[in-house]
Amino acid sequence: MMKPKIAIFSLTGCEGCSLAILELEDQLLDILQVVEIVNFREGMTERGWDIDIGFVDGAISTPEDKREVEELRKHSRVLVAIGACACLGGINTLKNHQPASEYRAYVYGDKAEWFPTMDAQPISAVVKVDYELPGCPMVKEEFLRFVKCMLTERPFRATANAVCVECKKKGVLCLYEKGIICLGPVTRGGCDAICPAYGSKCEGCRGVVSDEALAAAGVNLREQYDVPLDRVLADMRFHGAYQEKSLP
Amino acid sequence: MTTVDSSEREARADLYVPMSAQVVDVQQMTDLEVLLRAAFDGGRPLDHCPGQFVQVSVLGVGECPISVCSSPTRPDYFELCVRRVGEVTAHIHRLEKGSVIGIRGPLGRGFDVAELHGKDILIVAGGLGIAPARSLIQYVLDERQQFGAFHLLYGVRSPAELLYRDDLTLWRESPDVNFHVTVDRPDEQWRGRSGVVTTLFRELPQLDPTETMVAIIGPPLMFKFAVLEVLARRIPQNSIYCSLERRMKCGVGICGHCQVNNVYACLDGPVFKYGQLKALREALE
Amino acid sequence: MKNVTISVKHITRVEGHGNISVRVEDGEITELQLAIVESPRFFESFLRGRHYSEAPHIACRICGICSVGHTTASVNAMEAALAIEPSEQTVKLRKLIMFGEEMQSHVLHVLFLAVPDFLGVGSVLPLARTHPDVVKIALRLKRLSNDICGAVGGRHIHPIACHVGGLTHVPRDEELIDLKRRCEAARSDIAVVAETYAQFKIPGLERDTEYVCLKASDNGEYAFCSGDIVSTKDPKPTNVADYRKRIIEEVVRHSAAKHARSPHSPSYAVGALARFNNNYDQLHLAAKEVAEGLGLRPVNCNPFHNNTAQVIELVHCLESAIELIDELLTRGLAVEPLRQPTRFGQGAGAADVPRGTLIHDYSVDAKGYISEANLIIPTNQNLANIEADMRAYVPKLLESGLSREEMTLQLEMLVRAYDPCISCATHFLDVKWE
Amino acid sequence: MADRIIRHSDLMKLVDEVARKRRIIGPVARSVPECEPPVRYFYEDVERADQLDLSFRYCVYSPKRFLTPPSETLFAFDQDDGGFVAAPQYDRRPTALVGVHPCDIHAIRLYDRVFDLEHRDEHYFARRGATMIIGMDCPGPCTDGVFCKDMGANVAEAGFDAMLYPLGTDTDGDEMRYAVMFGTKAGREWLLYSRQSAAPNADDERAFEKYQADKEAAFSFALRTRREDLAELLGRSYDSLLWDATARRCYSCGSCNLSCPTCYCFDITDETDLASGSGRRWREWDGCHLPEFALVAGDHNFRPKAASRLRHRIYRKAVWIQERSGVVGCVGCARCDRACTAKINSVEIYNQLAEEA
Ligand SMILES: Cc1cc2nc3c(=O)[nH]c(=O)nc-3n(C[C@H](O)[C@H](O)[C@H](O)COP(=O)(O)OP(=O)(O)OC[C@H]3O[C@@H](n4cnc5c(N)ncnc54)[C@H](O)[C@@H]3O)c2cc1C
Ligand code: SF4
Ligand code: SF4
Ligand code: SF4
Repeated sequence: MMKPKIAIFSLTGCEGCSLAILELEDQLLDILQVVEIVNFREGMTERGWDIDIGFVDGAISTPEDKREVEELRKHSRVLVAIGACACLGGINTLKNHQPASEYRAYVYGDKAEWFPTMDAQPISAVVKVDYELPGCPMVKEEFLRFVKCMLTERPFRATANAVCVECKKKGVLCLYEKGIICLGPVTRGGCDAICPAYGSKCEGCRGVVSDEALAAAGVNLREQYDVPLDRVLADMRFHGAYQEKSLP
Repeated sequence: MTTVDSSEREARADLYVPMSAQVVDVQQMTDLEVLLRAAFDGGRPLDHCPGQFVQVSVLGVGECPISVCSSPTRPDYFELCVRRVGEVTAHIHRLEKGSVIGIRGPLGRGFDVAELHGKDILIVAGGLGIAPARSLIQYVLDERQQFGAFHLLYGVRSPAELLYRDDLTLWRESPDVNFHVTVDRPDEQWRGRSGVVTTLFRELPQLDPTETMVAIIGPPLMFKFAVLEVLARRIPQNSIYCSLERRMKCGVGICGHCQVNNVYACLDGPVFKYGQLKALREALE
Repeated sequence: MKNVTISVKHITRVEGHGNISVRVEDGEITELQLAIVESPRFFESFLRGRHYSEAPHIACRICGICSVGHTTASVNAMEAALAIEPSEQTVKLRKLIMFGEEMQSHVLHVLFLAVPDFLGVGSVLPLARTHPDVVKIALRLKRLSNDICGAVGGRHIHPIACHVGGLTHVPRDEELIDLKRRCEAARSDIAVVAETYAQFKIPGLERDTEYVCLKASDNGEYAFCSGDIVSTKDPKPTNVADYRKRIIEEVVRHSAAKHARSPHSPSYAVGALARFNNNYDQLHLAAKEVAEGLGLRPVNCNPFHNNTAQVIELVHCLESAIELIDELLTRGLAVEPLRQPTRFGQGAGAADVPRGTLIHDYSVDAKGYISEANLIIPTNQNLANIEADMRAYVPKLLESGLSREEMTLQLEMLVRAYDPCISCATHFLDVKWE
Repeated sequence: MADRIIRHSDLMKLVDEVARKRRIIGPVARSVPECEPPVRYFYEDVERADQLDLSFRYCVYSPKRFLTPPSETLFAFDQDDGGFVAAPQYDRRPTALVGVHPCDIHAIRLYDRVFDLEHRDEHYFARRGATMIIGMDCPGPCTDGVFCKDMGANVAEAGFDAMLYPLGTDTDGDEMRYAVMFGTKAGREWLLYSRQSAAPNADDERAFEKYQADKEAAFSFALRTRREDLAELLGRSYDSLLWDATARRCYSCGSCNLSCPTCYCFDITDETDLASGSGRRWREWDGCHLPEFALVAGDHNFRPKAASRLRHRIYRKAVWIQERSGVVGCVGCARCDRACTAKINSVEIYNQLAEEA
């Protein structure tokens, strides 16, 4: 079998997802045996453009991002969005809820015009994306599983289950028992419930698991819990998982 | 005598460990369906009953339930007809003559052949339903003297979907079976009958309600219509067999996936009597 | 060579997107820029309106490499704004996670990003073939430092358990014992790193520079998690609350990242070398020994020695982590409730993160929502200084008669020596497809 | 009649003795400052008896993970062109579960049946066979919402090696004393010949009788239907609108399934190494409330709606499992109800159905 040529790119984001690949310390050398990395600015100087699988982290937030991702799409046989920014728009979308003139002026003052920007979007808003590996950061074990699937020509499937499944498998005390509104029940699993496992509520970085779960959240938060809906809505916007103005 | 070390013995005793079998022949029947002929090492027969299934493993990919489509009267091998629909079945399609697959089974409850003996037989098969039906068809033909009249009705959507074309010719010409086939949507070349499978009931002579056993195997909608035809001929509910498909993982009644109300398709079925199914609200939904 | 144009689009092996452009005409530098072309990210804008408790978890998303550093600066600032006194256990755990952070970042920078230059290859990947032992050591050290962060925060990138008011999780004893054992075993790995590093030829570039960092006032520890602002030009400590007296930020056209100057210099440097120069006395003994071995003494003004200082800090962090783990094991750990605000107001806090002094400054309204935010990022503070270094370096390079390619590499190495973290510094993109 | 009487400190010594040969799993207190009381109990591996807290009221999760873990390898395989070799993997580490409440003992008895109904699951029995169970009786309901008495699971007569009954503190000191009943020979051997425990005297017998009587009084029924009548009740309720009405809240998160001590459904997956053909087949907990539990190729879902899944779970727990195995399918521990963040409550469901009927 030919070694697939892999490239890793970053748009608007923290590059934590690319870094997560380097953090597969134990498997990194094995991976390098079976794939060829042809383009990875954060880690290497060489740059190649014949790409089997292009991984992209970061959101679209400037006209340049948009142009770049369109180019990437052209050069990559398979394009994979990695991380919450690329899959959902991520933390960058928080600015979308403020007027552009305001958020620009706040940082760059009267020089704001020097730095073009636009509402942050997931890359699927601009180009066709073949696979998404969400998470903030991307779950490196899922990345590894993805690479294995590609190497063995098996389809990659993301779980359809909510975070609660992995949380229960780990035997974590549910945060609702501490009176915390955790986003686990409405968030797609695959992260091994790492946030609840470390005592913090799920922040929804892997996106909404299903419309049904979302609808149930709407009902429950109104009828079963005495919580300000705005707070929950703000939580759900944290990683761009949910952009609407109100819960269903 | 070969000695078996303990780990091998454990593997044999383990519910989940497949036995290895060799693919001895592969025949691409249509774009979607392949017919595999497989045999265990050393020629051990599968020892199944018509209507039973096996769990087929492609190691590293997974396992899926597939009906045995050949008759136990042909014990040197067993055959599997596999439609490519997903991950495991796609990998089954890549197998070649000589490939090794994993087999668990035979599993489940097939047709009660003892009960069928001496009876007139009507088999109604729709689409891929012909696969599990075929093991019974072959069985009846191989043990022809044990049965009374034998009617076989087979319907598919289009001529391209017809399976077992060699068999079809054989059956059409055989005096042993009253065989009729139809397609929903004929093409230019099609010279046979067209229409849904229930239209073939017109070809049947009068059935003796006390002496006829019926097997209806096919997609749920086809089953519903066919069962009406059969009931209209006063065949008792417990003389009508059908086969259920559900998601299966363990195949041995533990994992819960194939449960239909309070029965397990893998253990109590896949072959059920209509009388039994009727009580299962989820079965015919 | 009288006329040279150098243009590097997207300097590789740095975090984020930066371009170098230099034009020399008739032996005169007519243009010299380090352009930061990342997308502007507007963290300060969208922090406003969010709940105070979210600040560290939002701020850490500024940068994947130094997310622990941002978390630490953010909780420090927020606790200042809300007048929360963290518990002793919290303070200790925050120190531990910062040791992990400094180590992982320095390992990444020295061994993955900078070393390929010294060995004349384009990345760490070919080293996997030619120097497998070095790569294995690098991976092992990185893994260890990540695991230190993981034990405290849940993971290294965007730590989970670190919150305003404390931590929602504490490491188990077995984890700490295991980490300690691995830290001790890592001593020999770091020795190999130091030996390898000692063989490299560090380019000579001395330029009188002001070095700024935090200095611990209280217990005299080498400052990472807290302290006052000091510099080599002005050692009198300034409270972080008054950071504006020492750091003057301004927007420049060619950079989505702001530039900074001090009252004493038009540019200054922060980072490992700055800490080394100001806090040499507080270094762990073992680290001082390594410094001696590598021939580095304060105050050193060669920016390339930032890498050397990182190797020295690596030793310091490892040894300090071992001692701290012992302390934690003796005192025992238990989950504590998060401490709650005692007021809502304004406050600044800092941490000396791998790349230098990082300052967060928040105001929180009466309902607990952030109303103002200002973040001073180490890389921003270094940008003007890198340009100044380049200005000093280019004539030297021209004199030495290097080819354009060699000169380009030298300039890239200079930028890389600062280990700039451009995501942090904030962004804007310029993509040209050759 | 109790078989033995033992004091707490002696019990701890005996547990430490067991710990020399077996891994010990029992209730451990974890501080949770945000909760009232600020502590929750979990079954965990411990090295010494003093890490256990036998005064626990209930453990958040049942000990099922130690008998059938959230994920476990069924077999490892190696393959080449000529075929494959599969090596099943069994965990036979000698283990003792200490402090198991009657409800969880009933749940384990159910597992003992369902993993050996028509086919014997050696992976379960490898662990089970190596596990000693030391029960801890409940003098009263462990927490709000339980309906173990309704399900006949607040008392266990078998399914343990030894069962401890906390009789209360000594007259002379403040040390807990337990009456002990043996369930198996192993339990008997563990205690009978140790000098740490004593044969009960007449006072002890009276104390034990009083304990039983107090316990009987402490538990009350929560369901409006008797367990024996649940089958009939549900038989009439298949088309109730309650399923839809309740399930509109359901997230399909599966927390109810995964925290239930009697749920044992699983999924099976293969995994290969990066480079070689070797790998493993493993199973992991699954749940009938999860959206894809009954999904097959071609995207047909046999239970596409939360309402049908909720109904399935309730029928299974209340009727179907028992029909098949003869052992009660729900032990009334209310873990599902506590786990449900939508506050879907099985007691409420049963009672509402009873009211409808
Ligand atoms: C008793 C029985 C007999 C069958 N006989 C045949 C046959 O003779 N020929 C044939 O082509 N097909 C048959 N099927 C259907 C066949 O099992 C599925 O098409 C097959 O499982 C799809 O697997 P996949 O991995 O290719 O699909 P994917 O969609 O990739 O499915 C992944 C997994 O889901 C499960 N799954 C998905 N669909 C089904 C399904 N319909 N039934 C059970 N599990 C499923 C399996 O565990 C499978 O491994 C039978 C099914 C049953 C239950
Ligand atoms: S803590 Fe969150 S993810 Fe875990 S079970 Fe509770 S709601 Fe679900
Ligand atoms: S725990 Fe509640 S919300 Fe989750 S699947 Fe079960 S019933 Fe539905
Ligand atoms: S169904 Fe609920 S109450 Fe019954 S055993 Fe399971 S978790 Fe306990």
